[in-house]
Amino acid sequence: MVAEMTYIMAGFDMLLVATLLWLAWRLLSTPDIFKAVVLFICFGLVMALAWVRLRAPDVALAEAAIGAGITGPLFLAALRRMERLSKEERRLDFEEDRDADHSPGKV
Amino acid sequence: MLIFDADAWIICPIVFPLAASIFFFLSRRTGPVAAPVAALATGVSIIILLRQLLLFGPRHYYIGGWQAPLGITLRFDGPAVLMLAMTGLTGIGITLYARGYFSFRIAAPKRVGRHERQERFFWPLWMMLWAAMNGLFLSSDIFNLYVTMELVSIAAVALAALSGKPASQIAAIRYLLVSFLGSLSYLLGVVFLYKTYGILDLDMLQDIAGAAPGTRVALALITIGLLLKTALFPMHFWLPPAHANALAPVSAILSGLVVKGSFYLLFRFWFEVFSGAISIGALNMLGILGAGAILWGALQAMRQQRLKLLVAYSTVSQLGYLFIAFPLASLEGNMKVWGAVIFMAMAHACAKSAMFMAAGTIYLHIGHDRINELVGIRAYLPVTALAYAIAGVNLMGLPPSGGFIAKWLLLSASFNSMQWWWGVVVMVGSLLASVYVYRVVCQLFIIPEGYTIKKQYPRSHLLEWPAFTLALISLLLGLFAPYPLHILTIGSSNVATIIPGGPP
Amino acid sequence: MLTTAPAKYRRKRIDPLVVLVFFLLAGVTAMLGRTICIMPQQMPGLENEVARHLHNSGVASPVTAVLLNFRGYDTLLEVMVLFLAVLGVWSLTRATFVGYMGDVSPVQLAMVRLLAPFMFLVAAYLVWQGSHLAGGAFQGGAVLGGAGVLMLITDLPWLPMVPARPLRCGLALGPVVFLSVALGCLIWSGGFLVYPLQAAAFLLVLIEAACALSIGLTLAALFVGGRPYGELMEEQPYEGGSGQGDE
Amino acid sequence: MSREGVLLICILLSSALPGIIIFGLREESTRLRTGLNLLGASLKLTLVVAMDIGIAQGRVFEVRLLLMPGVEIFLNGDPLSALFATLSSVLWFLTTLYAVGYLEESPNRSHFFGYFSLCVTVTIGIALAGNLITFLLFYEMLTLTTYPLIIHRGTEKALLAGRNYLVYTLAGGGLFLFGVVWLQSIAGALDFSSTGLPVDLLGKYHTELVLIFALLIIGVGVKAAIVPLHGWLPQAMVAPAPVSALLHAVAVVKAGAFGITRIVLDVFGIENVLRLQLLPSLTIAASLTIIYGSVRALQQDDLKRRLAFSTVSQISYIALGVGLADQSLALIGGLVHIVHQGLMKITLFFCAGNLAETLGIHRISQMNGVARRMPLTMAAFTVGALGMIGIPPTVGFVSKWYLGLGGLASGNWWVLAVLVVSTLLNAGYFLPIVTAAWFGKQAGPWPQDRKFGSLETNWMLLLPPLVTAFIIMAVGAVANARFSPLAWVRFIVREYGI
Amino acid sequence: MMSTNLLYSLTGLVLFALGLYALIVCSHLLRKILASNIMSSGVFLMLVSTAYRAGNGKIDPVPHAMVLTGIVVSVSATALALVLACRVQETSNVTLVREEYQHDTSGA
Repeated sequence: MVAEMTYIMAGFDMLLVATLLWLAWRLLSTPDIFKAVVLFICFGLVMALAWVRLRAPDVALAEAAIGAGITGPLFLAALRRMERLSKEERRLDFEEDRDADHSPGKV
Repeated sequence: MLIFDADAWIICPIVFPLAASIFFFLSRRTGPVAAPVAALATGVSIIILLRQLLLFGPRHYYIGGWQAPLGITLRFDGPAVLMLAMTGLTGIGITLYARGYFSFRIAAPKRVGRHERQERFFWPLWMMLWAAMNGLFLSSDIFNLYVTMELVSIAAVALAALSGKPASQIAAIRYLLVSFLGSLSYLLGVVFLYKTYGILDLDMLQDIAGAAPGTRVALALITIGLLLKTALFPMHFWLPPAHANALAPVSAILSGLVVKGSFYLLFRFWFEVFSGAISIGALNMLGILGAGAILWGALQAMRQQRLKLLVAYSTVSQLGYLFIAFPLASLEGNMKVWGAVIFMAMAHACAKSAMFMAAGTIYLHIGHDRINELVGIRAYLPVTALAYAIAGVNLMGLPPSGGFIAKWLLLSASFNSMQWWWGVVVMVGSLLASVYVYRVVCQLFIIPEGYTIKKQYPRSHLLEWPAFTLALISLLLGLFAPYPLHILTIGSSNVATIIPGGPP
Repeated sequence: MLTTAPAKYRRKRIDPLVVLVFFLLAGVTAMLGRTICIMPQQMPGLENEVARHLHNSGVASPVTAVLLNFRGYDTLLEVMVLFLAVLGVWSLTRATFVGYMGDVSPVQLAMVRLLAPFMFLVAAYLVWQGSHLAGGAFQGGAVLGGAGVLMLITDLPWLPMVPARPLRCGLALGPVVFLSVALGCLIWSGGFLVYPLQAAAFLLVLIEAACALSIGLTLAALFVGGRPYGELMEEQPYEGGSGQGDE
Repeated sequence: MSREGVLLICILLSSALPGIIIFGLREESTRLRTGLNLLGASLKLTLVVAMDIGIAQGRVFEVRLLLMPGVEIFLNGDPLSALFATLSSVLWFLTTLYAVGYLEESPNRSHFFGYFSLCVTVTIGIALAGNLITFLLFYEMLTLTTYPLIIHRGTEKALLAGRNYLVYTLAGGGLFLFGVVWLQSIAGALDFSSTGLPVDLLGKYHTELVLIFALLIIGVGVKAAIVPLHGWLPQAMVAPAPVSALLHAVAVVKAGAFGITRIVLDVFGIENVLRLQLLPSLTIAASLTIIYGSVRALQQDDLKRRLAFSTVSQISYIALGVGLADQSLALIGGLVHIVHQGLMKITLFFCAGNLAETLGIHRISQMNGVARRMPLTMAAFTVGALGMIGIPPTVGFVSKWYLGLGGLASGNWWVLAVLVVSTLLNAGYFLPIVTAAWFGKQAGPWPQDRKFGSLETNWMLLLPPLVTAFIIMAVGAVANARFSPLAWVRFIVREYGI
Repeated sequence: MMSTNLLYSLTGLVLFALGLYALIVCSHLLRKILASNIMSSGVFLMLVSTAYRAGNGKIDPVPHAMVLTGIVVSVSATALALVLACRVQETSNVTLVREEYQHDTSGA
């Protein structure tokens, strides 16, 4: 019985770990940033599951609340903002004093 | 039942600026008036700590009353107090300068709202950063160090982006990502340590840490993380744009103080906590990177066309000296090398912040910082020009500056440990430094025939004198070397046994 | 919508540098993995220490005890980190997101009206429960923050009119309470963050409640992503990113 | 601290404090500035003379200050330092007077006189240094304080000269520092002493010591302008005349030569240097420099440039004397030349400055008949020139005489040859100037002609060269008197027991 | 058989490495920020797995507290980074920090 439990747990562990890794891989490699953010929220939720599995309910609660409830929306908001800006192209004119800046990309 | 423990002074350098930060956030308009008071209070508390150290020796302070493995311990000993003194001195100078800086800019008719906003956010951010720096130097708990480091870097990033220039924001986000990466690498190292020993306290780790596989890996991860934050060549790429594009007081903070924090930790980790786990090869590796930093930073500084970038690259170069100390410390007595490192850090903090302040003052007055067009500054900013020159003397390592003492100690350590090649690097570095210092000083001090001052601003003492005072301190530091070196020996565990000076 | 990098940034051909990075990382990871494998698993940590002192901490939940009492200093600094994040974000930009995310359907509105109070309740419960079970200031704060986000995206009409000063006070409430309690302890029992035993439970709940409120506000403020309009209204309209030039 | 120690500190402060105060003065407060300057100069002169008397009476002047653990700042008044200190303070007094007259209406005088005072402070510091570290400290500071003086005019040329000066001296200073640290790591912190290094080190660290000697000599050789390290000196001529006078006679070049003396005599010790066989190379370098400098001087038309190359040549007489240090006569000749060269060269530069300031004459070809317009100046110039050549009643003769005797005594005939050739060359580049000035015919109007009442030029410009010219004659005439430089040098050399 | 601690530790490590790889290779700022979040998740996973005890053993609460702190810290940093990224795009129109940036980071 105990052994069976262990096997079931081990299988669950494996599944969880595989899901985590797959999600991470997908969200980092998908060309669509929006999709990546959605996957990130999923990743957070699965992570919360992992915390529960590791008997860390406090962390699980925090992860679920912060990871899915705050970080995700943060990313989405940022994405929206960037999108809107890129549509409007350059909203403001920065040509003045342009040369006064140090070249941004330069090491 | 008021029981005020004398030991509790140790938290004051952390709590004072912390409280000041919150206060400045809540009541916006008090910043300019109250900031010098807060800075002064912090400085006084540091002086009291110093006195306590001299009277009673090193101390531990258990926060919450919980002893080491469970709670968080603060500890103050010679090196920590000297670093605190560094933040105190530089911090007061920067605070005063920042007052002058912002009031000067607000007085200018252009974009008043923006300058006011910058000032109002500057004060709480800077105070928070100061508190975190002090916490960093005092903490003796590896996880607590992570939190303080994050505080430092988030505050530093916010400050770096404060100027609102696009370039500064690009630099800031790069800085944020790099320092976040550094923190994570450090945290991973902490995880390895916790996995191996189940302990977070530095002193306890020092007692039990051996050459276990986990220790080495942890040390490597921690080192990489801290090196990223310290901007050792070739991980320095983020530093020059971030430091050069920030507001002048911010540049002074970043270059003078922030990079020292992570370096201090690195040195402490290597030579106090994990002295059993380090290998000669790794030490030499760091030394080589340091040598690379000295030369590369100096060469880049020589090529720059803009004053602030030049000064920023010189920071890269000067940080290299600190790493030359690593291979030397292994064979030579640690005392000398600790002395060199602390001296270098203190002198550089004063000199570099003075330099950035001077550069900022010049920028404010003439509206640009193109080196080739700086002719004649001495005519109407004599104190600033002199401050820059004196700070330059420090970077060149000429006597009687603190930089000279540091270089002397490094050189003599390199000879005594039969590794004279590091000495050669130090010498070449100072010569290169004199080239890039000279480039600017020469421009500042020429007053060509028929030179007229284009635009006369009202004299601002707060813009000129803090920089000058800091530069002077860095210069005179060399004459009072025995005192810091004496303080250094108090309670730094590896140091006490080594007899100072003399031939081997 | 902005989905991805423009074509020229997409990695069509394989950059040798990327390959190098990949192999380097793979090597390092393998090495670290090997170290983990040969390291002793299940080393005893600090659980016994915590258990031994738990009854003196004022709470029943070990995690909360560690967070707020044993390593309370960490948590104090962490609250400061959050505070600092708001400071940083506010210093960067003004709020551009005023909540409007397209048309708000009546269903959504109704749902928010229903959900928000419920979330407040959950948050309060989490904070309360923190002293003996899982939960605490962060979890409660996070739920509060979530409620805040929800309200923000439904564009409740009164939100932009939240006055700045009370908002600032709310944000600073957690840090202020925590810090004053810590300093009060210094005066009361002679040590920084040394809670007097009889008052520990009360003080911890006080700190948790204040922090939860602040954290909720902080997270919502972070979501807004800029200082509210009430902040420093005297600025000129185009300051948003305007000008370099002077410094 | 003993009373003697306080005296040493006061000697340093007597010029440092006026210097610092002068920095803060406003441009217009000329009187106060001049007063401060002269007060400091005369105070310093008095104090130095007091120290000389004390040393002659056998009192010990010492101050020690801990710089780092194991490293001390050590000020020590021994006869050799008294020689240099006295020279510097006497000449500083005169140069200050001269500079006040010279810069009467030029801008940035506070700046100038501030650095001027600091420069002399540092020079005295070099003189009083009691160990290598102290010497190094002041030696580097000398670079820093003289640089602003060189670029004082702020012209393109001055900047170039300043840059070259910095390149040479900082590189030299770097090598010197390197050598000092190396020596300290081998021998520990040693005070200057007539015995030099402990003998047992020689066997153990032979190669190292030779290398260190080379490093140190190159380090000071830069300032002493030994060929091929002399490049900066002729360029530094663009500086105002008092600065040139200071550089050539009192501070920089002299500090280099003094450094060579110290290193050979007091750091290594004559015995050790002989054992390591280091002297021949020094002698050869000095001889080459003497000849080279004279030949180059012959080619110059610019008066100050000619004087500069003459300095290159003359300063190596000191090195030559030290190079023959096993012969007391040669050593005497070399050491006494520290004083004599200073007196002669400062006279010449004062005169050159007078010509430039009053008549705008910069070139030798413009000097025909100038003695009729400025007889006193040219008289002083003639005395200095004759001294340089080594005509008997002047001090130059004394130096050359002793050097020659020493060369003969050591059996190095070629030294005599060098001296003869050099003397001929000296005559070759000075006599034409003198004859042209006195007997030549004025070709046209002077480039400019400033009138100063009944005198040929400003009295503050005229007095110093006359005084130094008088000293040249007087000291040469009474070379054997009790307190002449020569007697003092004999007193020094006796200490080394050669 | 692999113990649970080990499994999750290794997973954390792989997550860290994945995040690091993406942080270095990807050029879009948002992606970089996502990657750093994945990295911190990896570290936290390792830390919590250290605290895990199989069976009924006492759980070590200290790593949990540390992770909670860490999560908050990383949220703060993420929020700041996101706002900064938006600002960077607003002011310079550089969503994708230029390509030399890749070079830079890979030097680390």
